[in-house]
Amino acid sequence: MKQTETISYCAAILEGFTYLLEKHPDVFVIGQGLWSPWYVGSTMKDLDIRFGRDRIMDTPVSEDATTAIAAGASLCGYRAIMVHPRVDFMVLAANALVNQIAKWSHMLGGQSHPKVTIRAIVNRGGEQGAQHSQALHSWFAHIPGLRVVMPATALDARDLLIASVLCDDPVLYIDDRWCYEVEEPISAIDVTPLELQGPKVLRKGEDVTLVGSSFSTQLCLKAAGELLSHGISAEVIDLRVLNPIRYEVIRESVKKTGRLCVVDGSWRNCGMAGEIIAGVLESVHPSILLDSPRRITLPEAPAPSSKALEAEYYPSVGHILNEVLPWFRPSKSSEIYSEKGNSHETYL
Amino acid sequence: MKQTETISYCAAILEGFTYLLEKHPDVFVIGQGLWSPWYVGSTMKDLDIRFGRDRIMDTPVSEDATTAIAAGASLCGYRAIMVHPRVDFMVLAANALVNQIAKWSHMLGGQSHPKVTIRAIVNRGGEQGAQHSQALHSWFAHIPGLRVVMPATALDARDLLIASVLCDDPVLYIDDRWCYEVEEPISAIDVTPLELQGPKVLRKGEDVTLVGSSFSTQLCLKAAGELLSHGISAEVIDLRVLNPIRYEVIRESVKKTGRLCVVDGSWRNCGMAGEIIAGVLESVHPSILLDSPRRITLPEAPAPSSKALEAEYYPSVGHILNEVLPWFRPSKSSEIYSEKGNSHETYL
Amino acid sequence: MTFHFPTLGDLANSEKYGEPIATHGVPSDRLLRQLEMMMLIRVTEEVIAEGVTAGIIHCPCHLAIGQEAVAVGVSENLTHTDRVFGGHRSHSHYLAQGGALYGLLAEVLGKESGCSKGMGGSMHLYDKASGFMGSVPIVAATVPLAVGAGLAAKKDNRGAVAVTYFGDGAAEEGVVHESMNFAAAFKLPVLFVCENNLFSSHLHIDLRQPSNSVARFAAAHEIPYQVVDGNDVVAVSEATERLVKRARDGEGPGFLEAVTYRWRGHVGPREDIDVGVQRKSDLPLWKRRDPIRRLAESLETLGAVDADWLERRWSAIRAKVTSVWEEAILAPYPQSSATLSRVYANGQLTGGIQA
Amino acid sequence: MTFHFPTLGDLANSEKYGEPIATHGVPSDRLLRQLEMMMLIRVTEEVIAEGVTAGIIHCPCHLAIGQEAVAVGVSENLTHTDRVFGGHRSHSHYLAQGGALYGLLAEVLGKESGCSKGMGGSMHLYDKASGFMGSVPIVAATVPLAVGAGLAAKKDNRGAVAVTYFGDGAAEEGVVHESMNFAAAFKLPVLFVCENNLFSSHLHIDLRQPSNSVARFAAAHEIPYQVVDGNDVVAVSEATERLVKRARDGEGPGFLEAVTYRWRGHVGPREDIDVGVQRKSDLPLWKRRDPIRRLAESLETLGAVDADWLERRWSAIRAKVTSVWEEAILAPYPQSSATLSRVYANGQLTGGIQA
Ligand SMILES: Cc1ncc(C[n+]2csc(CCOP(=O)(O)OP(=O)(O)O)c2C)c(N)n1
Ligand SMILES: Cc1ncc(C[n+]2csc(CCOP(=O)(O)OP(=O)(O)O)c2C)c(N)n1
Ligand SMILES: [Mg+2]
Ligand SMILES: [Mg+2]
Repeated sequence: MKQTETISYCAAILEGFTYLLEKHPDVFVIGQGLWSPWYVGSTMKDLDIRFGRDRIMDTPVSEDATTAIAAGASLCGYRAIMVHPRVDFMVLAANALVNQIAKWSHMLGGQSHPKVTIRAIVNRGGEQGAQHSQALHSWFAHIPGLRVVMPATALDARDLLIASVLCDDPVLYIDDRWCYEVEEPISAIDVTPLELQGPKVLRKGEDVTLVGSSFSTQLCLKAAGELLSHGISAEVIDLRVLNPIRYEVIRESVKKTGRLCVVDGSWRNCGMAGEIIAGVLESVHPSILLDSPRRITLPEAPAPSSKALEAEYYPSVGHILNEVLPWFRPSKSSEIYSEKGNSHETYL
Repeated sequence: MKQTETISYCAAILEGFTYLLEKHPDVFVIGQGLWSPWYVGSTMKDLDIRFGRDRIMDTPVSEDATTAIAAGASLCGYRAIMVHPRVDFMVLAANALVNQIAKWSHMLGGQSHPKVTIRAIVNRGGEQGAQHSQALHSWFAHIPGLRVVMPATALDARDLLIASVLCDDPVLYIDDRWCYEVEEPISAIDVTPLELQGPKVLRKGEDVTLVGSSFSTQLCLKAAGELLSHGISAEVIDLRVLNPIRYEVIRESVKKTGRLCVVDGSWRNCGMAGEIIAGVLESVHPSILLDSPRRITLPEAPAPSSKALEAEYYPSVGHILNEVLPWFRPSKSSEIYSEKGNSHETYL
Repeated sequence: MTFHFPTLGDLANSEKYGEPIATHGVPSDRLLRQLEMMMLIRVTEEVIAEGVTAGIIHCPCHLAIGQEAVAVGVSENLTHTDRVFGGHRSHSHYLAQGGALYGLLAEVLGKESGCSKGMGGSMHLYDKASGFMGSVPIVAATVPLAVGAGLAAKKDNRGAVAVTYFGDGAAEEGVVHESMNFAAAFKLPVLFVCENNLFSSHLHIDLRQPSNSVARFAAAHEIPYQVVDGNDVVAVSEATERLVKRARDGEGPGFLEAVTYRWRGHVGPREDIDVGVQRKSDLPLWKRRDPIRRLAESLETLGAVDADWLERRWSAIRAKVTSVWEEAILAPYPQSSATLSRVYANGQLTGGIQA
Repeated sequence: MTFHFPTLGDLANSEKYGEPIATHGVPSDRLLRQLEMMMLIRVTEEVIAEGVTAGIIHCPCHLAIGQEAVAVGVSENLTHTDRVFGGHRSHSHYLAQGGALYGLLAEVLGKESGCSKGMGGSMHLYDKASGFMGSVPIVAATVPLAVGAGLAAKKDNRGAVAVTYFGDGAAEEGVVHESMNFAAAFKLPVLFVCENNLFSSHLHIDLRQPSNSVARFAAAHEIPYQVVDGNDVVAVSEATERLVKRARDGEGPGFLEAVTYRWRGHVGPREDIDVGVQRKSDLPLWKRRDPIRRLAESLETLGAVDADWLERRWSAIRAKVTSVWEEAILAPYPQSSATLSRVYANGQLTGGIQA
């Protein structure tokens, strides 16, 4: 892989799988749709042909058992990668993930570790409706023992996958189809251990701190570009590791800018956006804040199917601008951007 | 039931069940252990004898199916109450709860409503270990469409159960064995619709706002008593309804006291404590706060079994005092209370 | 010892069961009604397929073209007070049970006047009047809901039954076994209908299960079962009649395995012949097992129909479906407030409880 | 049609199978070894029961007193490179597989030197050296983990097998069926051992399932099965031998249903005779089906043991267990840092990643 080759997020995932399967004979992959040409997009294209159907196993429709089967094999000298083509399907494996895998090391005295990585894909939009659109990372980030990572860039899509699989702890790696076409030049593979990884500043700024993860980070980067045209310098932080969380990079940024706006693709109540706000504010003196923190999340409703409603359901760049610009032009009305549409401010 | 009869939380639950089964022929109860003398404590004592084993159904060990079976019956003219003797078992019903029940009304255009109440019991301590001790209310409060209530008092244990069952929406009602012996004089049954219910101030105060739910509210009330002996007047707010959340009672209190400390029996990351902090701080100007908000939660670890570790695992009155007192005696060291033991401040 | 259940045998052999069906003296008017319902389902799904190809329909559509006889044969024995639950491939179950054609077409278009008011699309159908209680895309998720409806029917004691449609892939979800055990242990009036089309998305059943017949699970749960040619509407109807009668008489649940085959892709209008073991060679043969053609040929031999009549019926049905389709195209979309006002029963805005 | 599986019949009849077991020429030294292991398990659990009654042990203990022959018969055919998984009632599985006695007693006391370092107690046992991979209280949760270990064993291709112990109640969890389908479809070397003691906590199986034999599920999944008197250690061992041999030879999974009965309560030391259908009348009869007495009587007829020998063995074992118990009582508890340092592999404090 040449030094700085431009590659898409989607191709970067395939590169991560290929690296792991080539370099690590103890790695195997198991999940639904791995022999299908479309189920997991092109992120695993022809891996079954190249590495054989014993190492790339397509499975019956049994999420709870297959997830625990991957974990069982990972207790016996293998590094298993369990693939759920949708986060929504992984809900059926909650017992395997939350009651067994996340607690296995702790309850057996730290003597046995499920070296399993569970990859789930956020696949939403396209009028797929409430049960085929969920982003439940906040749920699984709540569970000690389950590391949770969400790549926002092609570099992370590849290197966080590798770091997750080479980590001896269970890791939930969630990628988002809406990031698949994001491209960037990425350097050679860097395998920093996952335990040492945390949030990264992707764009320096002075006036406001924007925090996101996965697709929300892409929204923050676009919003930062538009804010600059308003003379506002936004610092963008990509969370990358959602559990266990490290706050210091975000805290230092908020100390600098005095303003925090968190963008997240899951729901508000007990969601990641609120966690970042609480995590920062509990460790800085309130006087540091020039204004109250803002969070942009899904509305408190399941995803509607009809495109007339779906178009306003997911957080957009417009939502970010509508929250941030009033800070800098308090007199102007907050209804600046049309995409604002269904304002989340219907909350009390 | 005489006007102000003193009753325990546990007996109040039995009264709620008895009222519902007597007054509402469409109510029936289904779950594991309902014919056992110990499974659900004495909260359902002899209901099967009094109302018959067709209305009080003990079930096979099949949480996902039985939860959806209760919901299916509740779509056909019955008000079903599904009982899980432990919150840990309800994890196996995540698909029924989160993918089906919570979304059913929305995805079918608001035309069909699962009139099902899911009662789960927090049963922890006693060296039961990681898989028999969980409090996962933050998880389920994250899901739009699933009302979540947690009674802290005998009055609420009875009346919130009744309000939940009479509400046409799916409601998760979580009671806590550690509250079972809490007693108070309670008035006649008051059936305020659940939609109108929200947080309540249980104890007025001026200097600090303590927010809790279920057993954590009891901890706040005890802490408030001890703080008074230090000349500190603590206002205690019982959350009662965790989803959808109402912030105004808490916000007004924090505006008055300028200090917020939230106590919660679940984990920190994406937990209810952080949600309350974010929900209040995003709607008040930071200058209102005299100090950064505090949260007291479980350590970021599964529950250990050995009593030497278990004793320090759960939030205590000592933890609350150690967070609150330094606000009022900034010079004194924060290690005032021995129970502090395993300080949660090992976080960065 | 090892126990071997009968596999599907010829039922799964694409070269068999292509001949006209035996009508066992079923009155011609009833057979004609079943033929017309199958033709309505076929045409409706062809119109939907065209809508998807043309980019007018966006939500994922899983078509049951080729599998119409199962729904029609089962619904023949049901009333509107029975309760029917479906899955991701449920246009046929919805229409056969009496679900409104307009409601289906408006729903796949995401319109407010859709059967789920535009909130769910093809995979979330609902028609209270006909007893179609709901369908969802999470595989097997409605199976226990139907058992719950069966529990309610038993409590009502008015002879109603609950029906759950699911596929051969769905039998790999543990909740199906939990549901069957519960229905058997409590003797509930539930009919489990497995549409075994030999595929779960791109995977042939031989790659997912040790045997290609799903009825072995009914036997394990002591539930009476019938395994039939799913493309023979009379066979499906007669088997359903026996099982539903037992259920209405309080003798507990029944299980119908109807062997069939989908002509289009797992999802969408294409034939996906390249996807999955054996599809390329099997599909043309299975098309000879066309449930509509096999019934029409039987009726022709009975003199009840002729080629001309059939031609006129096809075009009349096509005209009707097209006109309803055009009406649905013009219908309005839901108001933006619908997202928050349909989460809870009393239309109360989520979180927005005006304190 | 309806299909009726053989029920347990006499196997579940408390008045049957009380006679000394047939030893089929098994060498006496091996039978003696099995007898002593069953006696060790019995005494260990009696000491644990006394610890619970005395309030010294706090964690919930589910005792297998009366069910010892199942674990001993199965483990007779296993090596320390096989992988064994248990559930909430797994003292016998742990000890029979070679788990250290001290590790068990220290663990139920919550000591740092316990087999799980005090972090799990009676319901979370672990002994890597003997191949006991883990046990958990969530019913049926280790069944798929064992299938995963079977998948690893197949990949290793060194003839190892995975074994999962679960109860008749656990068969009501859907994940057991998902696990059996997977093991059958991929022909994995897994032995499913169902200890059918007729109860799930307070509920007799007749109140939870339509038939009292669980082997019908093995048949449905095309998995070879044996149904045996679980209190006959030779019968258990011989049946296990046949099934484990097939698995080691790559012929796929096996299923053993061992019918037995627990003498103590679902949890704790009491006999709970008042709890659950028929226990009051059945328990005394089942006590006559004591796996230890029945083997001891056979050995007496063979002249391998006599009453005096037995008496001396019981007291020698009691003395040994008591001394290990006293050692465990004195052992230290875990340091408070253990709560945060055992969540992740490298002992890194949770959340406390020192940035
Ligand atoms: C819980 C869950 N897992 C996986 C999927 C993805 N999926 C959608 S349809 C389908 C195939 C199901 O096959 P079958 O039950 O035979 O139905 P068919 O499509 O053949 O009608 C799968 C695996 C899903 N929707 N839900
Ligand atoms: C998922 C789950 N549901 C319910 C329980 C409560 N529970 C503990 S043991 C048990 C009985 C299981 O019966 P069986 O599998 O026959 O085991 P036995 O106790 O008879 O050995 C139950 C229902 C649990 N531990 N986990
Ligand atoms: Mg299918
Ligand atoms: Mg049992």
